[in-house]
Amino acid sequence: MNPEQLQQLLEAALFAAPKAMTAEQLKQQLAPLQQVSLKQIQQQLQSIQAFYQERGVQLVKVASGYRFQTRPELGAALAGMWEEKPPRYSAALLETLALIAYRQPITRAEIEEVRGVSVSSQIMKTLQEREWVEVVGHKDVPGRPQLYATTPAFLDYFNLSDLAELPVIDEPESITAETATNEE
Amino acid sequence: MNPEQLQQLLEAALFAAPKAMTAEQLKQQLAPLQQVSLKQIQQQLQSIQAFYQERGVQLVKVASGYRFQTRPELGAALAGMWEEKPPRYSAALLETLALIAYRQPITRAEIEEVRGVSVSSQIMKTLQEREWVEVVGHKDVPGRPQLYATTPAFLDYFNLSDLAELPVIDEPESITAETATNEE
Amino acid sequence: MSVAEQQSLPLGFVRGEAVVDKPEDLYIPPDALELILESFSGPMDLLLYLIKRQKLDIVDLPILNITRQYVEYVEMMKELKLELASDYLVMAAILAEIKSRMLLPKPPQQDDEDEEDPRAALIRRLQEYEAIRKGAEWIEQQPQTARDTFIAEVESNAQQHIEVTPPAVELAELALAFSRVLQQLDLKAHHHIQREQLSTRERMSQILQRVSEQTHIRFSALFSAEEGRAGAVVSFLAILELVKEALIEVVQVNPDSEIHIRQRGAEAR
Repeated sequence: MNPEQLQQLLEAALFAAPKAMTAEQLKQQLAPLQQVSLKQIQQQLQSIQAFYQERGVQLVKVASGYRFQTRPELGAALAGMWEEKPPRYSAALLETLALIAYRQPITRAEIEEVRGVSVSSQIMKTLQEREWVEVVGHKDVPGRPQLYATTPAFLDYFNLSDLAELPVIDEPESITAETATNEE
Repeated sequence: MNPEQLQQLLEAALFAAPKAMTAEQLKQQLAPLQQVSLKQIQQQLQSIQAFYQERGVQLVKVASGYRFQTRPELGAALAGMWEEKPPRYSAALLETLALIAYRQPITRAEIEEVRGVSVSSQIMKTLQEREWVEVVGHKDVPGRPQLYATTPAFLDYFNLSDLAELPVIDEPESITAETATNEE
Repeated sequence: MSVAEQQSLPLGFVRGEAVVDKPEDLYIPPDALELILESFSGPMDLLLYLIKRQKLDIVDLPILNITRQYVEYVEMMKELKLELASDYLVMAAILAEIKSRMLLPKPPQQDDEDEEDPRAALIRRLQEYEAIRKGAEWIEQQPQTARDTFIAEVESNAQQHIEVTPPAVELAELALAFSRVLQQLDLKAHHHIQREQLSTRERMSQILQRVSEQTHIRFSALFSAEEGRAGAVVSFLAILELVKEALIEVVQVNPDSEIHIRQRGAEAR
């Protein structure tokens, strides 16, 4: 299999796949790739990424693998193709999600402590139904409350490949005299 | 909107659309194309077609419009992505197969009598499709029911040279005594 | 980062969008309160807004003013019977507690380190909350699936090539299945499986198979020399068993002619 054929097959597979695929999965599931090294596959994936850089679709790497998707800046123009409007999420939901993402594993009580407000069951239900958040265990304190963490599906949805891509937000200085007066 | 932007948007739309789209539908559903002539759209669609000529996916025109699809010759190589790990056979199927193996030739009614439940047609179909079981004749009773037996393929699969190699199943003592005199 | 942030501090998110229209002073028309409160995600959000709005140094928090403002909000909420009120009341209580502790003369302390500024805990909470709110804003601005990016869906003819791998079965599983069947049985008689019987039953299947294909088979063709005496016995037992079960017929046209066997009722079809 020459590099051109390899690239053709990988490209077709990534376009046709019903979900994101890692290099390992591609090697495993495509019979002709059995003899191809993982390194060669990764090299071709990078070539494909470069090839599509300026196209209407791009090859991106998210948490669960590589997938082809449309350029983010075309989102608004493409929205007309679907009757349903994309979901919008409330500030309360996003703050809860951010807390779980940054402070995982975390209990509901701990979320409430930071947000100063009781966490609605609806929000936790939505986060779990979307499969962005899951229960990963129980905290060893009285009542053994559930511990929540984010899932790869969360990263995929927000186009992240790793939790480490979340920016550092701990800025202890942010509410001091200087910054407070500099605001506005 | 310059030709490059137009091509980008059309390409993104065709990749994102769940079904084939005509040039008219594209013009209608993509707000930024309102000012673009159908002819310009068609020209760009042709450019896209040419661009993807040698790629892993191609833009083809089918009855209901344009759509991207993987190169036809890659179909066999891609099939592995949809192949699922085979499920396990049900206890009902295994028991039916065991009865046919140990008690052949046997009718469906006889299998049902022993198992105390009706044998689903699906099970008999699966066993015959797998070529482990075949109809070897008809019993001369009203209705002339089919008689089932195992095949040489069945023996091959289980690495048996003949049925006598099937494991001997220990019977409860009550009946062993009765048949003991017949033993070798 | 966002445009809204550069212009002025957003009041909060409404449906994910920063709201810049914030009340100019503490007076909020009662009919607008519900809408404005909806744009705060909770008491921490409101408190942070009040602090930022007054360009206050949180370290030198004028708790009295903030508390007064806060309590006014809470009063309005109570009037409007807003269900949100309870969480805000908790915050008002915290503020009031801090205020009272600040006003009271400090009891003489043996160890100064034990006495924490009552505002410090609140400041820490506000800082942590603000950090998380930044995180939430950042996440919200990431390209979202089905809003900003759409996953490519491409047709493929691969489905036509899918080969279904049938499940694997172990011989032991089969034997186990049979012993299960036997256990289910009302154990009365003659269910014993012997090697000899099995060979006979296999031969029965083979003979049936042959007669179904050929209709008539010469009796002698059912025996083969290579199998020896044991083989002949098995074949003979199988034929007898098949005759007994009325599955085949043995026919002989006249006493000298070759014996044939045929499927029972074959002529009926």
